[in-house]
Amino acid sequence: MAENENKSRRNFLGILGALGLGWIGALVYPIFRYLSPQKVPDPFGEDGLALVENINPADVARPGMGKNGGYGGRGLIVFRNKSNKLKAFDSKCTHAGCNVEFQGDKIYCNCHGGTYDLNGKNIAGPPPKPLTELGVEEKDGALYVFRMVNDKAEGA
Amino acid sequence: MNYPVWDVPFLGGGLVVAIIAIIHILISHLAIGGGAFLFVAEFWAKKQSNGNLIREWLHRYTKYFLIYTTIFGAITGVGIWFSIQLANPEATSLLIHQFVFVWATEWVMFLGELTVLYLYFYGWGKNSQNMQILLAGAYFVIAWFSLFLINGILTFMLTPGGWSLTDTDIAAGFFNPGFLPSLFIRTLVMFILGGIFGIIVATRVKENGEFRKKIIYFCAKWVIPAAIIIPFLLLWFWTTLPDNAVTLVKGGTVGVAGGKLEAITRYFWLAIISGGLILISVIVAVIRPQAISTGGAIAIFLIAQFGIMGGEFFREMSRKPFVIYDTLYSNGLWKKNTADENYMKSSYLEKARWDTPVEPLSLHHGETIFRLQCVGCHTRDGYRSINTRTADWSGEFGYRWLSTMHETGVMPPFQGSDEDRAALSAYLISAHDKTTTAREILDSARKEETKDTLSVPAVPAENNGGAK
Amino acid sequence: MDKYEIPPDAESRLPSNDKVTGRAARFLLGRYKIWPIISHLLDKTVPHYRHSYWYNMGGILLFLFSVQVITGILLMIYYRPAEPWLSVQRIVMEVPFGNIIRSVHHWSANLMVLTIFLHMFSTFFMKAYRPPREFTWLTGLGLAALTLLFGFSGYLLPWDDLSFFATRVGISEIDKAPFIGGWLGDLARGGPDVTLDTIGRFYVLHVTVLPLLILGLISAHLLFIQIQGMSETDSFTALPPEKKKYSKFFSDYLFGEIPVWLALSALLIALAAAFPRELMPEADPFASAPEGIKPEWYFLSQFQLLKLFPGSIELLGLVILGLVPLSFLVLPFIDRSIPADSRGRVILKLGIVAVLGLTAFTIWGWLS
Amino acid sequence: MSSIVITSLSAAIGLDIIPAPDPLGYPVPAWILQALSYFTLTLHLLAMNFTIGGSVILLWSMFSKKPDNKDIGRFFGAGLPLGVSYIVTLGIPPLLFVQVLYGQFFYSSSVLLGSFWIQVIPVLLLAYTGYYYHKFLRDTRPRLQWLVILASLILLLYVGYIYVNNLTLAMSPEKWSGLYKAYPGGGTLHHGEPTIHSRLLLFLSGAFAVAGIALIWRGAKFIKWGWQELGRKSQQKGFKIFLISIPIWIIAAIGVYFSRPDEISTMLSLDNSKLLLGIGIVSAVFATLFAFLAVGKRGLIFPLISSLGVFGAVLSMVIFRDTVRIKELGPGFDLSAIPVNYQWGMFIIFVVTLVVGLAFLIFTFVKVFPALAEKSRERLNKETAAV
Repeated sequence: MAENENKSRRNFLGILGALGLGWIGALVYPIFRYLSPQKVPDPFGEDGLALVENINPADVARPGMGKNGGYGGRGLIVFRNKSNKLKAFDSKCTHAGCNVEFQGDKIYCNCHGGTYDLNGKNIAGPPPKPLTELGVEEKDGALYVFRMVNDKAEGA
Repeated sequence: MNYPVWDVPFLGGGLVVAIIAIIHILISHLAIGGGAFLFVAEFWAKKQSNGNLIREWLHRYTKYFLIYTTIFGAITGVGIWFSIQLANPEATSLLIHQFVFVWATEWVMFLGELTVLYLYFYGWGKNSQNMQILLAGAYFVIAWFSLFLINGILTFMLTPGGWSLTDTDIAAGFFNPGFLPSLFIRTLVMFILGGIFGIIVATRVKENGEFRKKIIYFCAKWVIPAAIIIPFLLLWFWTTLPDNAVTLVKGGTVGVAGGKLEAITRYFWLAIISGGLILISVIVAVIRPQAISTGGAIAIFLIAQFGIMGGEFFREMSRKPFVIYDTLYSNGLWKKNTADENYMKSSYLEKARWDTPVEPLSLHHGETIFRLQCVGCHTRDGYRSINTRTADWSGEFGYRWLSTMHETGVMPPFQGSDEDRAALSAYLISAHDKTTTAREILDSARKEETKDTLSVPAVPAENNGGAK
Repeated sequence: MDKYEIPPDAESRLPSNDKVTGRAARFLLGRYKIWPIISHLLDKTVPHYRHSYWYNMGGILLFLFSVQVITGILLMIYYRPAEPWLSVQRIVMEVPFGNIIRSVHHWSANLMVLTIFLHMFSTFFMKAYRPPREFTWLTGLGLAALTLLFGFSGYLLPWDDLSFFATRVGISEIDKAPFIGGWLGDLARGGPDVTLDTIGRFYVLHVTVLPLLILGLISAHLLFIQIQGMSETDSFTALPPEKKKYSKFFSDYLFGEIPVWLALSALLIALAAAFPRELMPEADPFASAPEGIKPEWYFLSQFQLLKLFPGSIELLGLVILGLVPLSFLVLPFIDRSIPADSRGRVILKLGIVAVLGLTAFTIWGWLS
Repeated sequence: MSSIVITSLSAAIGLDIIPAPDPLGYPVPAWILQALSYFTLTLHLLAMNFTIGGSVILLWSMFSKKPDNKDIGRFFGAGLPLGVSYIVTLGIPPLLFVQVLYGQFFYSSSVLLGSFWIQVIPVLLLAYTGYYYHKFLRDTRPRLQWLVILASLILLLYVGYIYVNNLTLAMSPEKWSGLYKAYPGGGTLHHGEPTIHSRLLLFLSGAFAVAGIALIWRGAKFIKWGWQELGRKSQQKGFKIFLISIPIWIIAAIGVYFSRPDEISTMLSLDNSKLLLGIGIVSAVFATLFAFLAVGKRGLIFPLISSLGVFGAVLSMVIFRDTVRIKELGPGFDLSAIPVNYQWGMFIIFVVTLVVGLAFLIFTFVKVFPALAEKSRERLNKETAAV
């Protein structure tokens, strides 16, 4: 009899303990919120453009010239291809996230030898996906990139 | 401005009210919950084999209970009333005139409560058991109705519902949206307090392991279920809150000194967490009844005090920026007047009755405005200190901010002419900048306005903090 | 399993073998021969009488310290010694709940200092420092000193004008120490004046050096106490054995303390909610010091005392200030007799004087 | 600029700082509110008189050696905490109705004396605690009990003093702007009001009468139990104490008269003042007469009539006060000028609750009283045995 009571009481206490933990969740929640990262701001301003840092038009003046730079806190490469067209890619390698390098005829990742052609398509090595291409334009002496529409990798 | 201003240095009138109120609310809820507790305990004692032991403990309970509630409960109750008439005569007058007979009825309850409690306590040992049970029950019912009545008025201030100045329907005001949830929550809080008080008294009974265990289990049954249900009722109460309050609790605005975490949010968490702590400490008491000392039991009672502090501050602050929601602003401005542009823009001191003559744009001018519109909530250097809030202000920023402060959702609209605004701004920053005069502020601001036709730019809430 | 024997007297006290806990206990005790320690702890009792409440102080301190550790770690996540004020402002203004976590850290620190004083003086008046507990007392003093250092070093970190000037004033007192004073001061500041370099030093001190030291001292302190058990006042020792009541340390006493700790955490949140620690404008070395600049309350008494010795005799003030901790250090070697003899009673009176003086000077400093 | 002109103007006239009456107006015709406040205020004053008079007698008994004085002291010592709690409870409704009737005056003066007005709360707490301290620790901690009671008594008188200050200031708007300029923090009392002390005395004059009658009731109870001697003694003492209040009342009246002769003349000039005065004096005489007749009799009828007499006397005083107040506030103030938004429903609920509540209380009291009586009887038996 008494034992029975005891047992039921223990179960009761178990349930209560669980609920107590629920209550204590209230105590943990602020810490969770405190630790959880704030939203990363969208690199593109409301005009859809992001300023390219560390690369000025002179660096990519002639075909075959290219350079690593940054935009809105991320890395990118800008280069001028044979057909004298400016191209820009987010330099984050789709394999392990190293920054890729423009090597004139190809784009190469030094970490694991991932290789892309000049349209960002992954042609050799481990990379699973092509690079994220960005639109690029020159405006009053500076380079700006913008999101490519009809780009699968957009937002990655 | 209809009435003179009670200017309490450092504390501020509002905090005086709050301090008295949180003490009173704890005791008054205990006073009711204790009644239910006594009623049930009397029955319980009747059933138990060692009923006399229990009844002896109950007698002790009643003695402490009676002294504590009749002294502190009654007088702090009057104290709230005294302090609100000093801190905000205008609102008090409105409440009194609207609800005078509700209060009168509540008073009948007081009278009954008191008398029945005395009959219960002084009749101890001579009264028949059934008479004691009857008295305890009557005490609880009467006391609970006093809660029922005051609850209507309290919730009215936050959610007046169908009531308005033009249609002062007392029923609509009394049975307002917040009425029921708050009534239920308070009832459960009462039970919790009654139980905790029981635990305190239990730790005073002479060393008798089994008996104390028995009592503490009994008391725990008053606390634990209630503590578990309350969060759900809170969700219900939440739905009745004004949107503005909800935004505030979720951290929608940036206070100048408080950070994204508005005071209201902090108090909300205080209430929630205290609830959890009470639950846990009582579970501990159940697991190890013999371990709980009187000090420990009182500690649990203190947690309850903090929880109530959180809950009541949260309720009070949900009213910001009103004293009576959608009717009377905390700076004595009636909402019905805000529509009238030139009433708002006209010189404030012309409308005020109580101020002394001032020289326009003098520091005294600013101080007068401060006394009339700010000291209701703020002090210069104490609680809700203006000096810290304006520590990084420039005169012009103050001048612009005052005109848009109501956009923060916590401040009422400023009423008064540009001169008043400039004077106040100059006074606000005078703690750290004694050189800038209201005149300069006004002139440069006027220049600004003529320069860009956009007139005074509305400062977006996010910038209040750092802006210079 | 069987080849790992466990002591017979353990057999009787362990949970039965069909329970998981029982099996686990046997598994461990069979391998690690720590049963003597455990049984010692299990048998530990705490005297239960009028003054027992004072025994809670230690537990409270441990609780507050752990709060400091947790909130401190959380604050370090966003604090940047390179741009101290901006990062703290971010914590206060942008990071969700950063404000309340900072305030809790602040209030818990203050309560900790307060409790240290209570703990120390209760120990003093219960004469718990007497042999054989000299080293418990000494480690305790060390802990008190470290706590004050924590307070002093942490105060500068927000780098707002209050903390900046308070620290300047504080260290300038070190400069006045004879001979090595100037050198010490520069060492503390990392230069002739308080700069971001000082932040570097204080930061490392606050989050690395002091924590390591205090952890060591705490463990020593606790170890001593666990070995020797709670000291008893003369009045209690004098009681006839049947009058003496004890409660088991494990786990009645501990359980009894839990509500107190929970109440403390409620108090901390309440303080943080009602009086959040304000962040003053960023420190500006060129601006004039703000009004009402004062050291933290627990340094007020010392500063007030130093004010009494202006200019040339200031050294004297420092000497007197130095004598106080010194006398505490030598205390257990002077007052040794149990029950207290005449000397012990004199020291008791001196202690009362000391407490009154401390409070008086603090209040005086606070008002002036 | 205009702001100066206007404000200085308002300061100059001084009277248009009287706040506008509350827009909601009265919930029921003014006379109902007045009647309620008269009735409850009278009860409040009686409770106050009991407590004050009781405390004085208790103090005196502490220093007297006679055992039956000690016994009287016990009686009051046990009763005073209840006295205070009923002072507080019965004090609520008059204050409530005064705020409805004269809110704009009352709130203004309260704020003007704010820092004193709020003191009422802590002071009451202390006084109350003191009385309970005496009640429950009288025997276990006999030392310095007299000091506790004396302190509580003084504190209660202080509360009364603050009240008189506030209520008189509420009636003199002409002084407001001056005081407000001088003490913007509300740190002033109603200075320059000559009648305050005599008024206070006037309100207290009933103290000994009520305390005395309480003893007479008690005596009647004893006689009912067949303790002739004890009962007679208690009643004689009660009557003696009762008589003390008469000279006090006279002194107070004279005091008021000489401090404000003009006011007295206005009082007497009021139409129904003669009537009120008459009623007051007649009931006072009745009270005294029947208090005298009650001595030595077991019947409850004499003490009852005597009590009603005191009630009538105080009531007429209260009504008198209020009529004068209205007179003095006029012509600026007129009850009939204030709009009435009827709340009959709520009013009826109140009346019903009041009736039912009182009925229930009387019922339970009658039921429980024998038990209480039995208890005190046993206690007294023990003590008389001890003596």
